[in-house]
Amino acid sequence: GDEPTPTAEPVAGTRLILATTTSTQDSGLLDYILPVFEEAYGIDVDVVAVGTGQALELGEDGNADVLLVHARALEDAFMAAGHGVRREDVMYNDFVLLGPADDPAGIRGMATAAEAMRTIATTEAPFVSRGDDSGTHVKELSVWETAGIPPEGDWYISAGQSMGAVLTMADEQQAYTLSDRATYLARTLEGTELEILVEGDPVLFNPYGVMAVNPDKGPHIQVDLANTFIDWLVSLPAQQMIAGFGVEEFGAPLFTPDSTAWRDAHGGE
Amino acid sequence: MSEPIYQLDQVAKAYEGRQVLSIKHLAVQQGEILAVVGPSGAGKSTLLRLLNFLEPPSSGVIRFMGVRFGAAGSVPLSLRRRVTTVFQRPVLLNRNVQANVAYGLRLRRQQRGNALVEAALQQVGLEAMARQHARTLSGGEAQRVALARAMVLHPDVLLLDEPTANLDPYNVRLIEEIVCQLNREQSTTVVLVTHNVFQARRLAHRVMLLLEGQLIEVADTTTFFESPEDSRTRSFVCGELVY
Amino acid sequence: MSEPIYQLDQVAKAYEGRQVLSIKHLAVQQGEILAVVGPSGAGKSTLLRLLNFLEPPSSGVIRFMGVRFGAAGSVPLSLRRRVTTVFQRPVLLNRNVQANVAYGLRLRRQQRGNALVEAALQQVGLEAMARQHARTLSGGEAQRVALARAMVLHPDVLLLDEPTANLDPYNVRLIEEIVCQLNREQSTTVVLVTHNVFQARRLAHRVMLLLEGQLIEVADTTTFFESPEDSRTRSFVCGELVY
Amino acid sequence: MEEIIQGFIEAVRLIASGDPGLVAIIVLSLRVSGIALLFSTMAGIPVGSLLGLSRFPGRKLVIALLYTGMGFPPVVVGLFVYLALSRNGPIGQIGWDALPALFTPGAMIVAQTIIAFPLVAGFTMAAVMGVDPNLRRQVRALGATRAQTVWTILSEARLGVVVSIIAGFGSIISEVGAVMLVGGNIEHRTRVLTTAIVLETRKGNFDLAMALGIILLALSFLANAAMLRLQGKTFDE
Amino acid sequence: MEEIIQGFIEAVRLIASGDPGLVAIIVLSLRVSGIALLFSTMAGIPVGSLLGLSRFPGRKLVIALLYTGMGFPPVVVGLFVYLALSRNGPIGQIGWDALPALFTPGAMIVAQTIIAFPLVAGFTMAAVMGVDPNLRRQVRALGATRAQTVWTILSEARLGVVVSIIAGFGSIISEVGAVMLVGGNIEHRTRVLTTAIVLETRKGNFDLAMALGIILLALSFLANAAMLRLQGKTFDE
Ligand SMILES: Nc1ncnc2c1ncn2[C@@H]1O[C@H](COP(=O)(O)OP(=O)(O)OP(=O)(O)O)[C@@H](O)[C@H]1O
Ligand SMILES: Nc1ncnc2c1ncn2[C@@H]1O[C@H](COP(=O)(O)OP(=O)(O)OP(=O)(O)O)[C@@H](O)[C@H]1O
Ligand SMILES: [Mg+2]
Ligand SMILES: [Mg+2]
Repeated sequence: GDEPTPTAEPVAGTRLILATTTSTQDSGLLDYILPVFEEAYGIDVDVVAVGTGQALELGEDGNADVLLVHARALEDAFMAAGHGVRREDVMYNDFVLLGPADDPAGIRGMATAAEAMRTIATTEAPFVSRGDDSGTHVKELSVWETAGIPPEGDWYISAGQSMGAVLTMADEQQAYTLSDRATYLARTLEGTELEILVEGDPVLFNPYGVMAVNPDKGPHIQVDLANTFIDWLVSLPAQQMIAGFGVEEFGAPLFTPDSTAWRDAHGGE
Repeated sequence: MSEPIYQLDQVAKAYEGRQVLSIKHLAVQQGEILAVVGPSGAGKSTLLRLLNFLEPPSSGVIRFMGVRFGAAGSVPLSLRRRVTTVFQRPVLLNRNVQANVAYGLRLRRQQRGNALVEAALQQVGLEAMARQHARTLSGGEAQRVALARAMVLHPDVLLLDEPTANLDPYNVRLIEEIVCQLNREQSTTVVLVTHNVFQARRLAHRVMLLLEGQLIEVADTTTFFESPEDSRTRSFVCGELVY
Repeated sequence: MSEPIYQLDQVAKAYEGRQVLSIKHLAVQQGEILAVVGPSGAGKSTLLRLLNFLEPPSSGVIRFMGVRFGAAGSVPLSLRRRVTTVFQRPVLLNRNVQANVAYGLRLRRQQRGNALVEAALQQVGLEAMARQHARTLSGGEAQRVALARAMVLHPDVLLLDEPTANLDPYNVRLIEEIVCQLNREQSTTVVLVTHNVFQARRLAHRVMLLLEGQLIEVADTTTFFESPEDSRTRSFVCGELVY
Repeated sequence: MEEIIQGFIEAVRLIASGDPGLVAIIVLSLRVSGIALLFSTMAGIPVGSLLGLSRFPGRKLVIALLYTGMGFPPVVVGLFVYLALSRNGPIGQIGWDALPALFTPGAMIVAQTIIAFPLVAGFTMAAVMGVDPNLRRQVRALGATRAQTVWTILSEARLGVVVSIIAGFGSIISEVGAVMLVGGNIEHRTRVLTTAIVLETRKGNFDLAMALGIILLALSFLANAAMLRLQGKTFDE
Repeated sequence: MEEIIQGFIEAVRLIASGDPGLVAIIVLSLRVSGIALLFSTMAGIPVGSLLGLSRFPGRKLVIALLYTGMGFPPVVVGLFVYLALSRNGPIGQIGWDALPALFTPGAMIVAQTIIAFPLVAGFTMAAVMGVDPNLRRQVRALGATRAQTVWTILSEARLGVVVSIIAGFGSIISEVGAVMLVGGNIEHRTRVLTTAIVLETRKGNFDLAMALGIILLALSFLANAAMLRLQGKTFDE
């Protein structure tokens, strides 16, 4: 395939503020790919890793130049409201349903997430929810809806915290939870006892998008740099790196590249 | 005469290596008024601190009612409460006059404290000031409150450190009468530090002279003033002439 | 006689509604020693606070070197610095003796302070204690440090509140000599509060009597003691007999 | 500023609504911090008095440690408590039932007690050391026992002691790192005002976060006003 | 406990390695909190002195507000500063270059200054009020100007004043909510020890988090020891 060559000129010593969800930072992905970009373009990327809602708010307030988040509906709303000028698919990973090894609710290997979660609810096994309107939380709620069960009761623990904290809590409480694979795999290195019990259900698909913030928000918005960054992020070399991230440590990639360019190049597979 | 109430043997006190008091032997008799005189810095206030068990002596032994108080010692509360001091510089609590005078009684959980307090304030002429805040008192008023606070406890031993230093002639006479009366009627033992040799002469049964921490002479009042043994006593007594 | 250094007219001071001082008229002459006598609580210390501009009068006017100091007033620093007080109860800073005596000079950024401080300490007999911490001084030592601290400033007016209350006869004589010398050689005006009428008689050019805040009589020393106009002065002077 | 004003309006609206969820959060905040403050006061005032009034070898070191404790990051305290109470931790493993479990108000109280303690003890020490040493002597001379002496000195230093308690309260009612870690910010269970604020901030609901912050401030203003009232006249002196 | 011991070993290893990233984080932590402490001291000591030494209408209210400020949740302070400095906020819109931008150390300094101020001012007030009122009179009688009087009183109350500074330092060196919000925890730029600890905790790297916590404590211990040394003999009195 023909690799698109980035055209923007490097701007020395310029800051690009990237607001993103904690999963990209906590999984180590950004530490892995960003130095290459910074080196090649002489642009410093300042990563502000926060909650999904807060990341979008930072963009809306004009305090960030580019956003990397996973919450498709909110992203579309953001674009529709004119806060962003460009949106691209970047990659996806998937959500997995985790629980203690002895699996008291007996969901291991179930085919659909909805069925597994219904079982958890009926056995009233503890389940820890992000409870913070994050992409993960939104996904979880949609699964509950599919399952036809309102998540309520003593067994349902709404933590209102980041993924990492929720994993820690679920591990400690011997509870079930829904997590993105990247954060979970990173956590296995730290010796979590949680195991993947359900995976592979197509509803657990978790796409990440990148958006450039509208330069109307002020002259300080680095829209050119943002475009340079987006161009690079969706380019094949960057996508290749994403595909390789985590293979060494976990034996499998944490994220699957999914930009248009990548899809074009690997369309047949 | 009965057992002395205090008996000091080889008592010394040093601060930061400097010896400020050193008394070979001293006995204070039950029921007497002993005046302590001597120049500024002689160690008079230090002696009272030792007699009230506020600091242990650096060496030597103080015996109070037969109980030892040495360098490492302490004295049981019941005994300690038989002695109290009116300091040279009155230290009042940040409360009103009535609460200050009642303080010692409250420590002892005594009933009918209020009546005692009122009576004591009347004695020192401050009944009208019971509700005034202690911090706003004049020098002489503060001194009288401190005296009332001690008196009200009816201690066996009353240690007075220049209790009339800030008072006018009328009040001096008032306080002196109170002290004599306590001594006479309740046979309170009084150790009175004073720089006023007239006062020593008027009140004391015996007088002692401290010079640079040394006990120079202790004798009954007439002897002390009229035929002292030590020449230094004679010259100190002559110093009185400035009054 | 020159202009009086202080002139008080209809000066009154009240605390919480209680009037503690009320002086219709008083003039303090340049270079005189004025003794203020009166019983405890008469308002003597209050008068000195007003004369040092530490509190404004509740009503009336004090004129110092022609400058008004009234209820709402304040006095320029340069004038204020011509007056200083030795309080009844010496308040020393939490430093050593030398630093305490040097304090006023340091406020004025005076050179050759050290020599002055040393000389003043020598005068009050404390040269050996320059390095001792002020908190550990005896009562009389503290009083002498406070006096040295004021003296070293060579004020035009020195307000002394019972400066020898805690001192023995020898030191009393020492301090009195210093005061006389300051008055004689530097014509320092001195207002001396004392409960010791002998002292008033020895030192003062004029004496005044305060009773419950009222100025009863002010007269030159001999008149005051020997032929007072007011009967209350006569009976106060008789009260002296307790000494 | 718009968002701040928005926050005020939201705060008033929230309070007026009397939302039971909000009430539960407020009650829990006050209960956890109140109990923790009680514990740390009960420990901190005696320790502060001891450090202020006694001289013993190693005292300076203890003071320096106490001061360092004032800068003990709540997160680190939280981490310690977390590790101690954790299932795999030394105390968690004993499985003793009386001990607070992680993600319960009990664990939050433990963490906050540790956080408030150095402030209470340190300021009590400073306040007590400011009292005229002659007063101590006078009080003993009037026949006070050791305990009575300490009590009297504390009451003379009451302004400083009350400020130490206020500072302790302030440090924990506003604390978030430790309660988040050991409490878990669980809805209906361990969510307190500060963790709710963080949650709303993360969600990007800045005005709601601001409203909760304003409610928190109003609460601690009321608590302080009450303490000042108890402390009484001290302020006019 | 294992993790705590692990943390210690890790801490020693980290320090020994002299990792430039770690050094930068430490330097930034000290710089931000040091400058903020300087500002809040410069404001807090005069305000505390004024409140302690003067009587004016509304003083009690100011004191109650100050006390409330001690319980100002850092997150809320962070939110205020965020909203104020935000690009479409009131100050951000001016676009004045001298003002700190969000996600810079400058913004963190602003937030920390606000956090430390009530502690410094409140404790200074308490310390100053503990000084014998007669001392003030004596000092004025010796010819002190207003400023000299205040200075002397502060020096008499130095123990309490130093503790107030130590408490202020402790409150900000350990603070995380506000610096996270306005600083953004950007690597190489606004990452300080506390935000690094949070990040590592989030990642589940408890031993590294613990190691950073231990380093933080060691730093604040050293800072306090230095202050105690400056403060000098006060402790032996
Ligand atoms: N804690 C201390 N440290 C060092 N020196 C001290 C201490 N306490 C007292 N002194 C010294 O001990 C000496 C005796 O002090 P003391 O107070 O007993 O004298 P005094 O006879 O009461 O004098 P005065 O009549 O002036 O009150 C003084 O020179 C004083 O400076
Ligand atoms: N701040 C105050 N508030 C209320 N009353 C006060 C205040 N200051 C002084 N007084 C009262 O004013 C009266 C005069 O006080 P002042 O100190 O002037 O007396 P004095 O003549 O110096 O007495 P002494 O010889 O006992 O020192 C006293 O009765 C005192 O209680
Ligand atoms: Mg003495
Ligand atoms: Mg007086």
